[in-house]
Amino acid sequence: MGNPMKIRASVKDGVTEVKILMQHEMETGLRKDADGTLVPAWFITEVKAQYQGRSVMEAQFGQSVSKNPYLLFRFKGGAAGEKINVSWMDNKGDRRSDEAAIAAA
Amino acid sequence: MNAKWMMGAVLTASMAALTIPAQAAESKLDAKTVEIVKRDFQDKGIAKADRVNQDALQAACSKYQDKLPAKLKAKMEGEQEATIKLPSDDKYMGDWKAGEKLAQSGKGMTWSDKAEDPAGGNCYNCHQLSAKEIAFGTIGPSLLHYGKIRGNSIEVQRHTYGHIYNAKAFQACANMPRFGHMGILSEAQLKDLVALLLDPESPVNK
Amino acid sequence: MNMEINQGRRKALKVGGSAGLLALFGSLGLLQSGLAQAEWNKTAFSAKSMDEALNAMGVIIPENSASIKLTVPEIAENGAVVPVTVESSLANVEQISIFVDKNPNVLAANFSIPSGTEGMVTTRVKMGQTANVIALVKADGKFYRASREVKVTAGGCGG
Amino acid sequence: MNTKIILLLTLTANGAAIAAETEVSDSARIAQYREMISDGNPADFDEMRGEELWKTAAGPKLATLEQCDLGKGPGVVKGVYAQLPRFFKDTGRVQDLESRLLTCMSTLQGLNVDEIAAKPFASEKKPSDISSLTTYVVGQSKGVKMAVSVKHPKEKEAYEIGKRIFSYRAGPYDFACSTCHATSNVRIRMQDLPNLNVKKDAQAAYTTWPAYRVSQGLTRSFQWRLNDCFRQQRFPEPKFASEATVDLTMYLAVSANGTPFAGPGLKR
Repeated sequence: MGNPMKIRASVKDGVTEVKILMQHEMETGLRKDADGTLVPAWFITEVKAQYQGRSVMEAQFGQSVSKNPYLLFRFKGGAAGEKINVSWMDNKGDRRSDEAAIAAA
Repeated sequence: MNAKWMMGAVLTASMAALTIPAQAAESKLDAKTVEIVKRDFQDKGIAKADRVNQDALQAACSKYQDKLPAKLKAKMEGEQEATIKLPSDDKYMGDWKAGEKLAQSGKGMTWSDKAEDPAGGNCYNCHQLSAKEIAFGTIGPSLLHYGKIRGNSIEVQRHTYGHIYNAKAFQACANMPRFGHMGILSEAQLKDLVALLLDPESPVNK
Repeated sequence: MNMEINQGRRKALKVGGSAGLLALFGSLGLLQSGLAQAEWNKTAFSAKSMDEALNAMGVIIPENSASIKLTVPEIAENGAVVPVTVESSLANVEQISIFVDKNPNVLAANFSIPSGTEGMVTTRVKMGQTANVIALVKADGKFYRASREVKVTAGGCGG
Repeated sequence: MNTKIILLLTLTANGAAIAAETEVSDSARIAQYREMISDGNPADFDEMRGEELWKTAAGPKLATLEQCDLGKGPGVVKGVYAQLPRFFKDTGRVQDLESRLLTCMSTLQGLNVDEIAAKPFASEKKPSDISSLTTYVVGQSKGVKMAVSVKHPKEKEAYEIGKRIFSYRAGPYDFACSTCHATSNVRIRMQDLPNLNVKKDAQAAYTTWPAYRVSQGLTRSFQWRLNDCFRQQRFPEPKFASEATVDLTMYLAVSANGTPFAGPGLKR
């Protein structure tokens, strides 16, 4: 089970903006540690965001996404107090799912 | 007349009374600073605790915040100039390509460096050198076209070598390290840097 | 296991023209979002060059488009975090992909944009050196691209 | 300053497409980069970790740090960082946040603080509890105006000694803090250097540490900042939370007085 995400969502003029910060090492598999041993690849491959059971964003990541991935997007709809659910899965099969309420901007 | 004189004397005396304790307090703080620094720094890797011990030049520049009184400045610069050892073969132009590599490297002599790792020249940290390297510092003057402007006569070569060897000979409290005097760079490395600055083929002069 | 089968199917479909492409995008998770987790495009994410990546994604030759706004810093103080925003004024944006042409794996991220979600995304990518960041946008079934160079500099004192 | 901000906003709003056609200095470009990464600070995660540690019983005495007095009474964390370092009666010393946390970890939790002080910084393999605790406490002063006192004679003395350490030249390179940080508008390589003798620069620098360091993927404290400066000065290592580091912090913190604290920051 991964570490918690930070999700901030706010609605303004009928558009909800979602900002997600995930906690993940995002190891490329190409980096050597201080002892010179190759650090195995370990990165988030899939991110899904849902609002009221429907998908509002689906992302697939490769090794080039930065450590602690950040994602911002906007969708039509959403109201203050309603929930956004975000989940990710990494290449080792680890998963994490978090929820946040939409705030009024 | 007398009264005036007396008042003046009293004033002078009381001013002295004010300044002397102030100076005493200052030097007490100076002494305490040295004491604290000597106690609170420890060996780590190649950086041993005794590195905080100052030589005369470091102590003077610290005390006067790099603005030495003229007399002291001249004395210090003279002393530093005497440390410069020019190469016995009187040859100064090394390999500018090796010099460029040295100039790019900011490594050397930190506690995370190893004793056997060669130090870099740290040049780009403070100076502009070649036109194509945009990541250059501005703590020191731009050295772009250094040789193009000055030519590369033997006198210029000697001066350039000497300046890198001990910049404090020319400006007592200069920011620039004393690369030769402090044993940071070898004679061969210093020559490579001279070539970087003076060789007409070097990117510095393009 | 699933991935392997899909790879094979993809190869078989590559010659199949537009119908094949449609199926491909399906396999990228664009049409059937429910299947997305099994559909991480290994070939595309392992691609070592732009050609290879676009090939793996079934993209022929995308057009450069002024209707894609790609916002990246001109200079990144550190290659570990390079912010990228892709925004398109095109209607019906279905997919946004971000590439770094000189990275060991050129495809950084792929975003499926469901209807109702705006055609924009911001994320952060790693860059090993000065390179081009390329945005690929699919809108109304067609592919468009935009590209910008980001200079990655030596940070700090280099010690 | 204002024009710089306006320029920056314009750049961000209109995107790089327009930026390319505008004559902008490299420093402005770096500022643009910083602005673009300023949202979504991973230091938040270290704050969360620190808060958890603050509230978790630990050490031989199985106590939390919730009774720790950081200057505003036991348990108060809100706004304390904006008034540190300060003189503490119980220890008879001027202490910065880390030094004070060590005191609490020793007195409240019974932990061996020498062990903690010997390895105080996080590495990519191992997080640091004292560093996360610091990030948490610091985050509770966000927006609070810096108001570090030099009223107590010991505070005044710490400030004076810190000022002297700032220009203390030593080591094989003859460097002091002042070598890089006592001139305005200079940079090392591509990075602008704050002139820490100038209030505006000191404020901008001091109030954005601790910071998540993008190049290291770790949140770093002010003690770490000083430690790494001394490393690059080619000095030996300053002992963690020692008087020398606290005094230097005092000098810099006082120089930052009057502006709201803005950390934890996000840096290259």
